[in-house]
Amino acid sequence: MPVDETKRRALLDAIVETISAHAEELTEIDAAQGDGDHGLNMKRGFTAVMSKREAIVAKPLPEAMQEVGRTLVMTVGGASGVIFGTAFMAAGKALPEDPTRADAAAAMDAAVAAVRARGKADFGHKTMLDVLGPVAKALRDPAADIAAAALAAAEATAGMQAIRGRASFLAERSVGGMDAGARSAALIIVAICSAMGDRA
Amino acid sequence: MPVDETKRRALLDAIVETISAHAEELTEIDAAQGDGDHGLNMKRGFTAVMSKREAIVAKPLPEAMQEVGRTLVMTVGGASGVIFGTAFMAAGKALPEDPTRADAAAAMDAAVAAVRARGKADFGHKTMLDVLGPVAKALRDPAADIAAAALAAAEATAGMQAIRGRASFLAERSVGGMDAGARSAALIIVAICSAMGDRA
Amino acid sequence: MKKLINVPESVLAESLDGFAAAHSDLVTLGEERKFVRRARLTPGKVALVSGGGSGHEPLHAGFVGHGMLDAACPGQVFTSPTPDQMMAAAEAVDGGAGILFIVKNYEGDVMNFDMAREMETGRTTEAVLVDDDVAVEVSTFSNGRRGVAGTVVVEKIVGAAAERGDDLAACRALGERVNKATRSMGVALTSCTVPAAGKPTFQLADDEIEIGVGIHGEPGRRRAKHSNADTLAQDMVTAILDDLAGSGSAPGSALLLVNGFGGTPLMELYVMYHAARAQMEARGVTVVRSLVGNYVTSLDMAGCSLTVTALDTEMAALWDATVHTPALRWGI
Amino acid sequence: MKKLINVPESVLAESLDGFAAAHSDLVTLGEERKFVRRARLTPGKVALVSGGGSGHEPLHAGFVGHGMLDAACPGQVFTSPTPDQMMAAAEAVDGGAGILFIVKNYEGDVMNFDMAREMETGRTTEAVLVDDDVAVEVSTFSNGRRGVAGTVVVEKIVGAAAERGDDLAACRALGERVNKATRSMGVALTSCTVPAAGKPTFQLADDEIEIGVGIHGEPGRRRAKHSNADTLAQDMVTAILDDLAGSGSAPGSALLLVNGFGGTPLMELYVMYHAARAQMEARGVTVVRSLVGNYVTSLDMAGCSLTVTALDTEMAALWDATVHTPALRWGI
Ligand SMILES: Nc1ncnc2c1ncn2[C@@H]1O[C@H](COP(=O)(O)OP(=O)(O)O)[C@@H](O)[C@H]1O
Ligand SMILES: Nc1ncnc2c1ncn2[C@@H]1O[C@H](COP(=O)(O)OP(=O)(O)O)[C@@H](O)[C@H]1O
Ligand SMILES: [Mg+2]
Ligand SMILES: [Mg+2]
Ligand SMILES: [Mg+2]
Ligand SMILES: [Mg+2]
Repeated sequence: MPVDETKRRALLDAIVETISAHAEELTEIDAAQGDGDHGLNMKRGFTAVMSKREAIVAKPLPEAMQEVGRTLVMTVGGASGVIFGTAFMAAGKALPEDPTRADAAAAMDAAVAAVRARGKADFGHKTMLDVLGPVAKALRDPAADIAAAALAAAEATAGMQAIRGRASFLAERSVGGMDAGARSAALIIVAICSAMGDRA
Repeated sequence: MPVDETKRRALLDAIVETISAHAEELTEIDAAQGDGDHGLNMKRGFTAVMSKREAIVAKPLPEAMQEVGRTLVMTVGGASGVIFGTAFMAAGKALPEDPTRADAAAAMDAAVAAVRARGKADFGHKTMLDVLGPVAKALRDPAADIAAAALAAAEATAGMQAIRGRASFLAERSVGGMDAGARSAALIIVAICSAMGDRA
Repeated sequence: MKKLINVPESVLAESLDGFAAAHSDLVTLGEERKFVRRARLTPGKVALVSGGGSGHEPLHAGFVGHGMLDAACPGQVFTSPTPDQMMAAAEAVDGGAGILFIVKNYEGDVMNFDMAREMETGRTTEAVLVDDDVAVEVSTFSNGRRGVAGTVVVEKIVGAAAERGDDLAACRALGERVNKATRSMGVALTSCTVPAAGKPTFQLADDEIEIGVGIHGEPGRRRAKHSNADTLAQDMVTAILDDLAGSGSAPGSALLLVNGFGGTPLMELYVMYHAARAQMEARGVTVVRSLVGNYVTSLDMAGCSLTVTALDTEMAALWDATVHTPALRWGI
Repeated sequence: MKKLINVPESVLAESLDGFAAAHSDLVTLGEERKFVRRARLTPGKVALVSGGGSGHEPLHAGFVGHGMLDAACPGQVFTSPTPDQMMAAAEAVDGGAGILFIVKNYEGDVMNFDMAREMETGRTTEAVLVDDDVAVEVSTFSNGRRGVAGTVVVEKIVGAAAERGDDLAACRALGERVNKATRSMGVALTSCTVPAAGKPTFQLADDEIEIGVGIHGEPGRRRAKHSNADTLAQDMVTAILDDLAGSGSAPGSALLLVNGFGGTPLMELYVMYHAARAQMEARGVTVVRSLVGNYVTSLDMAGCSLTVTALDTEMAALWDATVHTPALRWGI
């Protein structure tokens, strides 16, 4: 089953649905160690995306993803707008129209590289990168359950001390809670996996 | 027993003691319908009076009372500084050095007249006047218990609607609580009665 | 109670000392902190002296300076100052053309200023009473209306007149004219906490507001469920404009002052300004001058008041005149 | 949550509309409310563009005007604006001498301004990063310090330099010099409440304070029992002056800014000014310029920050230069 318009719509709807279903949770995670707005930010971004839903899903997958990324950058603000926007833009640029699992892994690498450059962050700094990294790895292991890997990676950020993101101001006090952006990255990955179904 | 220096000191101390013992109560009464500072105001005034205690009690009763009044006017501020100050000044001016009960009644009349002029208030307006008036009357009735009359008069202000004082802003809502100034006037009268002992 | 203070007893003194030090180019603190006066006086002009309880900062001391007050007497928190303060201030700033006291209509303030004026000998004094709060119904019995944020408008406009050389009678007449053209109404979302009391003056539930609140947290017209900015602005503007119309001062052009009570962020004050201005325009009133900020506060109370002054050409020009005080400054 | 708003979604728009209407003589609101710019631009001068999350009013839009910013981009509450806002603002105020972005050091702000600068083509841009908050320990790993109330000082002084005709490189160098000479520290007595969140960002017990708090209610150095103004001022001044000394900027003469966070009355800010100034003088620092008020707020948070800038002669003169903005005005 190729990633046709129906599939693209299903993909987008699944992402938006999980973000809005978890918005309050994301905000609460961010409130514990950041500034308590991550759910609101993501919701604002994807509401803007949904306002051009049909125009976006009409485009081929790479362009559609880049348009989602640009929309996030231009409407979210804060760290997450740029970070998630950059991830979508870089991944979209790297994807073919009908990606294989290997293509997806390469796209995830591209997203990781772009986010690292933009955010001057590295793995272990307690950000959404700590989900993208493990997911890229899982994509290369045919036996791996990507959704499970994403969720576990997000959980694992709880043990990290933040070096990037607002939680970094807490220094040692940042150990203990999950990273909000990591959690939303994982939710997006899970949504993509389930919308892609057999292809995932 | 004439109102000698010892007696004057006892009188002053009794007044100050009752005010400071009831300061919080007075503030609470004022908080319910006024602005919650009557106890603080009276305490500030009498603290200033106490800082010149010996100079005051060294003076004959009329001058001593006027000095108390002037000190209240110059240190309390608000309505009560002027009102209580004026009452002490007017009563002091009207008193002889060794007053009889009739002299006290005349002095109370003088205080009432001065306060009415200064405050543009009348009986029944729910102010300290509603204690001074009944006390003046009780002083003319040899059988009357002045302290009891004062306390009862203060209680009776609870049923009045305020026409003067900050409680007047409450209109009908001012019915139900006692007037703070009436309560402190009653406390002062009670203190004077007990300090005067046999003479009261 | 958590406050940035040392002990309640010293708040006023330390605050005044800090104020005088921060603005030593403009003001001088009088002996025993009885008053704040201009650092440089102008002989021959009418001297404007105001004062009132503290806790309304920047009112009044923040308005001492060129084009506004000559001196301000700070009372204890929410308590009028005493006659000796007013007399000392009058003596310090008397320029030979008389003293105009600007008094907010509270019994305490009125009685203390009255006593001061009676005790003054050899000095010519007049007084203007500010009573702009429409929340209080006027009746023959009552004390009349409270003086609230409109005081700033009176002090600014009369201050400009005194600065240009108007005499005492003219300043007083102008003050009365501005006061008649000015109406205010306030709303509280929370109580204030007087430092010496240590706890909130009143209690409001999480969804309750006090409409028509006074600047000491006095009760207003009614408690109500909290609605929203537009509804509140409509209530307040309606009360103000109806009242102005009822007294023959319906404005064509107006000054709109949105005044924060101390605990409300500027962002919300601009939301209220936006809502109030729309209401005024819907009633045909053009807002030609605006002021938005914390000018007559109630310590840490959350909420705001709206003040409308029906401006004539002279009043507008005097409003625009140069002013240089710690809290209001333009043209210089 | 009780606020003077309609719905959280419209707070920013209504507040900006109100702000622009109240100050239409000074500022104009850009299309889609992407930015606030000066009503009258000066061709040929370096254009200063700042911006950041809303909720810190009057920062930044309140500092748009002669002698300070040319434009400000308001983000959502506590959220940096987006690159298209910055690009639109730059386009609107470009006077041909280049654009200087003034950026508070938060990752979100930095990344968004970075993106805007990368996407800009054909316009010369530079950026100054403000990171004055000593509460955050700097380490090689960290994001560095937050930009807080010192931003006002940078914007004012660089604004004056741009106004007198300094070129882009000079403005940028000056901005960095002022930033290096400026340190701040804050303390919160209560949390703020973000309208969209509807509840306080954090919780403090009745006797607890957060020392070193950020302007979004971020945690600081530590929670402590509330003491009093003198103790707090001593802690904060010590941290600030030690830090300035450590980086070779120990001041002889200084500017002292006591900045309220939005929910603290002016009276308390002057108490803190009094206490802080005494602490500085005890350490041999002379306070030669002062600013006391709400300039960089955190919505309705109670508390304040102290900012000290070690002033040299040039910086002092530029601080004194004419400024005419909604929130800061002198000399005009
Ligand atoms: N420098 C960075 N690199 C990568 N991810 C980052 C960086 N900074 C923040 N993030 C991610 O963004 C999330 C915060 O998003 P959000 O709360 O929406 O923005 P803000 O921090 O501006 O309030 C963090 O939880 C983290 O995952
Ligand atoms: N016009 C008046 N005439 C007589 N007594 C008055 C008048 N106004 C106020 N009072 C008295 O003063 C009391 C209030 O005193 P206080 O609370 O100390 O002053 P304030 O009202 O200025 O806060 C009232 O309870 C009342 O008894
Ligand atoms: Mg966040
Ligand atoms: Mg009282
Ligand atoms: Mg009082
Ligand atoms: Mg944020």
